[in-house]
Amino acid sequence: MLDAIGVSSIDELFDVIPEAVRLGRSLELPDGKPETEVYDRLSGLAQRNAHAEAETSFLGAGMYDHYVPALVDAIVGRSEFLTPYTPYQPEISQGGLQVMFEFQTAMSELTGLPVSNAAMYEGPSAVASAAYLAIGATGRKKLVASRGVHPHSRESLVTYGAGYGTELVEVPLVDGVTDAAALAEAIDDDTAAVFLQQPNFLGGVENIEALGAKAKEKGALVVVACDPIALSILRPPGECGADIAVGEGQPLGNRLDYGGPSFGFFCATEEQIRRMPGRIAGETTDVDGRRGFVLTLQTREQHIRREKATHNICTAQALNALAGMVHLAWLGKRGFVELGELLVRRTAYARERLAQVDGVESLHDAPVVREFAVSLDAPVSEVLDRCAAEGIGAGYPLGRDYPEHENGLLIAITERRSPQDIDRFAEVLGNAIAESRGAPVAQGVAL
Amino acid sequence: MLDAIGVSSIDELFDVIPEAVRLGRSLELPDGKPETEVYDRLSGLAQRNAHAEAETSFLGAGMYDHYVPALVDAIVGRSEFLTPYTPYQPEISQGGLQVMFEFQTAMSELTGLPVSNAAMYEGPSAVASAAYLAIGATGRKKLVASRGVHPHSRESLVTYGAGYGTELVEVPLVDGVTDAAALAEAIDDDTAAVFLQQPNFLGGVENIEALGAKAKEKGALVVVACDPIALSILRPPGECGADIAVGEGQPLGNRLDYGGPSFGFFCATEEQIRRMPGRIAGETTDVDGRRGFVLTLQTREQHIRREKATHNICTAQALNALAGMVHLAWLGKRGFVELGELLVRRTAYARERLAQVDGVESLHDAPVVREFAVSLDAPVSEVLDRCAAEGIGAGYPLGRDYPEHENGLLIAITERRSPQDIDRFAEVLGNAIAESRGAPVAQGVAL
Amino acid sequence: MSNPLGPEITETPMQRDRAVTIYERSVEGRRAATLPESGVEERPIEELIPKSLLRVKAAELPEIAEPEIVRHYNRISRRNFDLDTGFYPLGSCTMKHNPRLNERVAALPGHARLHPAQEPKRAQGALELMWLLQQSLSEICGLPHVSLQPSAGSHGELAGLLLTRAYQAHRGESRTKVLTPDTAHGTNPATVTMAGYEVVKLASNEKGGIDLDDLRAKAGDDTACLMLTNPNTLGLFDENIEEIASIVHEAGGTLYYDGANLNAIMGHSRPGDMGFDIVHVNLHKSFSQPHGGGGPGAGPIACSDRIEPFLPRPQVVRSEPQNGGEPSFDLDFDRPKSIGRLRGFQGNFGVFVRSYAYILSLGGDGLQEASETAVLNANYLLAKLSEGKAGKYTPVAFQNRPMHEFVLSGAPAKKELGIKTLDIAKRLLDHGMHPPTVYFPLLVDEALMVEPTETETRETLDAFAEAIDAILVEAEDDPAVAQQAPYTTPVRRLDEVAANRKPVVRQPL
Amino acid sequence: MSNPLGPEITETPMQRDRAVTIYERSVEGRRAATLPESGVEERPIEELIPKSLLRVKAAELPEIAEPEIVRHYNRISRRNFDLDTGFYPLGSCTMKHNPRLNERVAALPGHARLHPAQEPKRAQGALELMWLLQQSLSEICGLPHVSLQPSAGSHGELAGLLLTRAYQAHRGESRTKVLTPDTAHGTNPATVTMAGYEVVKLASNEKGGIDLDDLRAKAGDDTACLMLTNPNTLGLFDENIEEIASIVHEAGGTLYYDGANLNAIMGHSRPGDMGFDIVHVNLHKSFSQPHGGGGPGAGPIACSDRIEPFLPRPQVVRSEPQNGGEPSFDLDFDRPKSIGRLRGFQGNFGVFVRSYAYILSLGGDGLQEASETAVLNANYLLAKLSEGKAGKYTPVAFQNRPMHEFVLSGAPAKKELGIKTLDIAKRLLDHGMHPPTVYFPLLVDEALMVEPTETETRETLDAFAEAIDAILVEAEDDPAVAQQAPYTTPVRRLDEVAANRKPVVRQPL
Ligand SMILES: Cc1ncc(COP(=O)(O)O)c(C=O)c1O
Ligand SMILES: Cc1ncc(COP(=O)(O)O)c(C=O)c1O
Repeated sequence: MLDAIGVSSIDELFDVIPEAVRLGRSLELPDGKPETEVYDRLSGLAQRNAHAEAETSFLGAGMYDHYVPALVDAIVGRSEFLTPYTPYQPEISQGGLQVMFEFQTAMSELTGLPVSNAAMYEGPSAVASAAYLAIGATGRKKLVASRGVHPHSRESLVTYGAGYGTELVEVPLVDGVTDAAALAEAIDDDTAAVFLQQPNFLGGVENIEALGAKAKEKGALVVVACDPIALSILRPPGECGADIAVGEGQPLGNRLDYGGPSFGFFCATEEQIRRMPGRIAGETTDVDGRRGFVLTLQTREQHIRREKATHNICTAQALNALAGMVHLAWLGKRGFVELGELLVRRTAYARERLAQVDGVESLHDAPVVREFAVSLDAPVSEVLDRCAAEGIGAGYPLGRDYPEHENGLLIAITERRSPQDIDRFAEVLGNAIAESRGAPVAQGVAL
Repeated sequence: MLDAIGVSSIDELFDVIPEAVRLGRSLELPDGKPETEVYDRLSGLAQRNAHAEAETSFLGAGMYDHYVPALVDAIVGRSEFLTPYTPYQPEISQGGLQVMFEFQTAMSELTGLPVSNAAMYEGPSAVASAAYLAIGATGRKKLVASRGVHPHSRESLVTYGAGYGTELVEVPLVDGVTDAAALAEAIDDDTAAVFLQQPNFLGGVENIEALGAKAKEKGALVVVACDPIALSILRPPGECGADIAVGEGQPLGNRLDYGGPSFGFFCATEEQIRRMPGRIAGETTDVDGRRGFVLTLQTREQHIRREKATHNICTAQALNALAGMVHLAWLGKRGFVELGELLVRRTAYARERLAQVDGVESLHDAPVVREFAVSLDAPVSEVLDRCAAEGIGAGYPLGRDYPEHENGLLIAITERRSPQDIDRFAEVLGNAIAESRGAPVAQGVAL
Repeated sequence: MSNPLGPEITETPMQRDRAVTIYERSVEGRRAATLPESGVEERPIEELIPKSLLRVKAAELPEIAEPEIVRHYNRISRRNFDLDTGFYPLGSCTMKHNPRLNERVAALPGHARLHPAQEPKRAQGALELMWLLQQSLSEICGLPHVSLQPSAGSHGELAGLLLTRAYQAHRGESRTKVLTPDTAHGTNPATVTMAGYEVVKLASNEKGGIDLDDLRAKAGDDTACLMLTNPNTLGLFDENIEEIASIVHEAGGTLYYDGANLNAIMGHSRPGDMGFDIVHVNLHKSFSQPHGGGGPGAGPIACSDRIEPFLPRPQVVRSEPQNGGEPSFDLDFDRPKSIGRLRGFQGNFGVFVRSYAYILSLGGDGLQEASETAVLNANYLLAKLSEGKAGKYTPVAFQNRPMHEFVLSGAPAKKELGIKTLDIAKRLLDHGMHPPTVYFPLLVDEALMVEPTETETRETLDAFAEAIDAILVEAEDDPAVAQQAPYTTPVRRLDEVAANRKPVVRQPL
Repeated sequence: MSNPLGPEITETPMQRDRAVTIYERSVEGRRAATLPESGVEERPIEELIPKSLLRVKAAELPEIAEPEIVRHYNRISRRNFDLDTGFYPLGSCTMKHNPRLNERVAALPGHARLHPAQEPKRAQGALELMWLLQQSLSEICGLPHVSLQPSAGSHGELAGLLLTRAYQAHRGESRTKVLTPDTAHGTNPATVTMAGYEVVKLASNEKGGIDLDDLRAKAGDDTACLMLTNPNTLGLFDENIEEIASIVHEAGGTLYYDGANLNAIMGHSRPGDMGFDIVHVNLHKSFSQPHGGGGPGAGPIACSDRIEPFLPRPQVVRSEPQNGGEPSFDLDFDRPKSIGRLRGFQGNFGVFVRSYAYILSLGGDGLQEASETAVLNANYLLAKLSEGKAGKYTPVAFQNRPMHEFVLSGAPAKKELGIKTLDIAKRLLDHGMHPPTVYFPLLVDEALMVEPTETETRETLDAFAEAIDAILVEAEDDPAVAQQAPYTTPVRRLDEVAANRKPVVRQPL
């Protein structure tokens, strides 16, 4: 091959790099390893994590230990979906494009909004991207967010906002839902958008319609971050006056993966279609009249519109969106609702069961779908450690994000957590609190 | 649908079953379970097994904990290979047929015999099937087998033989290899076939050519059961005068799976081609001259020849043979030899290292490839328990199959067992023997 | 349509890509695997094994890097038709959907990396699973004992005849003949020979069942066994089954049930209740183990008390809890009357995991429903077909109501249209469907044996009926179309005669 | 050839199978999933959540059983071309082989089922892996600090500009402009706008590099940053990189390295050593994360000491062992100068696992060799192409020696043959290959951007050169063939104009 090129060594091909910026030594990385050793090394690391197969986990806070059907792995693992890139050549990318179209349809059904893109990176950055759209659409810069919006989303709003000089005003929660009066007060003529979360971070179901009214009045966009699983039973944001619905897609067909990759979804009203970020697949026909799909409205995108693009996103999370779509198809119209109802009922059971535990108090009484918050009468981190020692991941400590709930704990239920798991949790939690308060526990009764 | 059929209920379709033989009640089996619960149930059972990911296993005895490359799973898991059946319609089964052809080529290369079928169930039943061929080919009924042949194979020879009235004569081992004189003596004009194993069950490498000479002289077939991995470096049986080479294919690309499914291979001389059992793919062309593959020599088979068939096998182990083929392609010409050499060297190390352990003695001094036998100066089952408690699967106890080696232990090495694993094994084994003999072990020194 | 398939294209893209083997993709020096360093002294191999016992020349395996291995097998995989692509009504094979959950649980390291020689006390989960599967199959078959050892149906058949032999020998009998109906699957007579018996063929009556007079005439002192499939390979339930059983039993023979068609009757009727002594079950048929292009499968056998002592070794047993603890499971080798082993270790355990997952998923009612839907689908499809041209050219061979499958005879099509069953099958390939089993059972002229299974939708059944109809209509017009079909498959009709005459069964390297 | 494609067939089998969505396969009452019983009191939902907040009508998801879901997605999957099928020289995208080992280790439950909010002390393996990956990327990039948080290249770019803003704000500066060369990828200018800056475009010189005079003229007090790809999107290494760095640094701007082309220089040159302050790395390019049909990927950033305080939160940190124990790992949230979060939790961890497995597999030398082979392959392919008709009709746009990719200009083909770059690309589809990136970079007229990567064989490169040659030869004879191509793809050219005019972006249900 060197002959064909007309050089005598591979090094010669690197002559174009000026001497001064050449590394001139080997990379200081370990030598390559055979597959079996790489496997052992990574398997060794993996074993040092307390994962949801090794403990009974009640962690949620935006990502949930749902059962991912085996079907999803089988489909997502097919080379034909796993290894191509963005469908730039639609004639040989109809598989991926059709998946996008189906996915958009599903997300549109879930959110009740007519337009969906084919996925964003994940939840919080999708929230921040909604702000970018709103600022562009309204020409305003003030953002108002309920403190019920995921702390990561609120922080992302601030991070992204730095570039376009936004101000973020946060509105408190009252008994587990957004303080409607304070929200109304915060919204003014400079407000580009209002951010709500459904259910909110503490699990409470919000009255989106009521909360959004003032924003509508003031010409601000209503952005709702939603848990897609909760949309199985909750009124879709599109029916409640939302302009944009975004969210973290992980609960749909994606593993926990310590936080990613998953996908974000982004839906909006027709009005915003040409301001949408990301890929959008559209239906069309080929020269012979066959039905087909293409990437459409590409003039929104960076590769065509460059500095005038609606967003900079390029590589997104297509495979994760496929996983979500397959999961939804597997659940189906009825199974999806049944799942939502199952979660509501088991969560209600857990909420009541835990409230009976000595040292546990409900943090709020708002209706919830699959997650609720309690306050512990003991240092939460100690309680977590004690529960972990008993094989239970007790939940998400609220202290860091909500200093007002120093010993708050957010508890999530999925279909993988049985009533028996919940009962055992209640016992373990009770003991853990008692022990953490220094009170002695009767030996043997513990578990 | 009932209307189209012209019945009013599904039950009516079962009217053809006479009342007296109807079950008339529900099956007494648990109710169906959702996927997540089935997963949990089976995962719970799986966790109660000491598998090779949970302990450092030196078990072999015909199946080995080789690293199965991820590539194998990816290919074998493709629907296109996983879900069709036997390629009865060659026009739409070229994938499977070509794999068979490639597999036959590989097995022919390994064994040095020109003809291979496309796989049998597994090892021991392949050995028994070789006997069936030999009896048919020679018209004789006496079988002579070295005691170096896997006990399961020898037992299968007896089981299968019941039907055609065979007699099995066993020939002992001397210092780890077949007693050549005794073997020669056992062979006579009634002998249909001689069965050897390479390496034999105690790990010893046999001199097939020398052992087979008398059989050749007497017109008996020489059947060699081989470890396919050992054929990377050992002289292939076909070059040593074997008429048939069979074996357990598990070490090629197949997981342990508690013993199956794996595959058996079956290779023979040209002379036996029309007596071969099982599927055989052959190359041909289509009506337009395109290259293609078909099931060939089907007049040997049960679906054509019925009671005159060379064997009754129908569903075999095609997918497992594919796994074997992919593994071989992954190893490649050079990697395969390197693997063989790696095993020889590490096994030599382990053999020497363990021989230094107090209470361990070599069972024989024959050359070995990847497995060797020792004798322990302590009750083997107690030693096994103690090693297991330290996370080591110490090996295969020989006592049941070879009462003469009551405390014998067969130890296998794969590329997954590092020199450090071997060193630790030596220590643990030493302690285990000492403890099993009742001798005290210095605390802390143990590991 | 503008420019169909382009100016120069006379082949489909798949046809254009001619077969290239992995050996032909090999280039010296390439490789995929990297192996660990030995980590010990690199002694010359000849120091450890005498040179005379070593290979002179390495096996000619391909030299190829990983990306090209993936491409090679992915590409050729698409040259297969598979169940996950479309309808696969291959009669007698029960091509039902293979749930992916079963693959997932089989791959758990506790199953996949469990060594078969692990001490039973450290493999309790695996033994319990086997025991539970045994119990389930026992209940489904109506027979008290189960051995999971046989690797496929035909292996189970061999076990069945060896059990018969051992049982009868134990009673001091030496019987030499095994009765099989003329509708029997090829494995039955082949097994008879392998087990050292002689085949006696039984005629079928006008309803497709066993001719009782023929049976009475042939059953006797020398009858070791009758092997039967019920419903049989015509998809017909033999209504005389009690009578048949009593004739054979009176003659002193055993009754062997070929379980290939169990999918018709689960939860409705049990072979044990019909009088069978020994049954095999194809886990790759009724119990959803994927067919894998021709295996793996498994062929567990169930049997009655009198046969039990002779079951293969080892047997999975459960010990009742002592002092109230957990039950424990073991392998019982101490079975002096056993026929011995039929294979190594404990059988195709990975298949057991999948099938047990399937049974757990469906439950008792689910299995019954599966059979009901299988029978419904077959009857619906037959009704649909009969409405169309198939009713005329490929009518059902026997008029009785079939169960989960049915057999058409293409004799009228051959006679009136000049197209054989083979032509119909090949033309179906162009319709993107797998053909039914053809030319079996032998009893039926130009047979087409159709088994839709319960996991197919009505739309699929309709589409199949329409395809058959279209093929027959087309043949009325021009039989040559079917006679030369297929056209769009990766390769077209292959020269099997040449392949047989001068077999090329490996690549010369 | 007898009867090609049959009497009536004018379409390939794939073309004949028209697109059907999963919604169109839905039949009321069908389902795949069974859900667990709640196991608790079945209270009406309205008792628990006010009815006014509940859905009135269920979402119209498909109603379909599992077998049909599998078939649907398997079938449509085959309507994709993929890297595991054939050559995919999509310039700038580094379509290198995706080792399956990486999928296996990512799927281990310790990774796949680890909750992102797990307490760090119970996620030590994950944090150590992230830390090790940070260290590796730091060494490869020649910059001491790494944040793994960004989810893709463009996310890293945004992080980079926000870091620049925070850093400069901290120094009391307020700069407004970001320089990007005219060869820049679209994400660069798009990011500039998103970060609240203004784009200033830099001209290229005759060698395809930055025009230094233009740079000098535009760099100044208001310059926040220069974003650069090196080698750039022409595949050319900018030999003036030191000079460029010093001009920008003297003007007080930061230098941002778009790491999309890192695959050219691993082990040979490092952005940090070139003077870059911030770098993003596309793990889905150089580090083998599968592209997934458009993600997931990850775009970690590396930076210098002066930028470090501003890195996103949280940061993975290692605590040195106290009293000789094991080191421990933690998430550091206490970073007062941090720009904050760019997303939830810790980033695309599953991608980190794959890429770290890749780095472990190759090692330092392996990565260097990968780059060398990538560059060798590109240069070889260019030489091959230049020998043929491509040398005449689609010559390389810039004469300097390219690195891992090169850009051809189809301008002569357009002028002399009447076929555009688009036509060449579409005709390549009939040859079973993925076309190069087309019409990018914008600087080149009728651009074809070819990146073969190191995992392709010489045979594949030769076949591509031959295909291009064949297309050009064919066009000399009849340009209409290419102009109307493709012919054999599942669909042919699609009406994108109609799709844009009246967008149908979901299925009406
Ligand atoms: C009726 C019948 N009997 C027996 C068998 C043999 O079963 P197996 O292929 O599992 O050996 C089959 C399967 O093809 C069959 O259809
Ligand atoms: C040169 C260049 N820069 C930036 C990007 C954007 O990277 P990503 O797609 O990961 O956001 C790309 C990828 O397409 C690229 O090729």
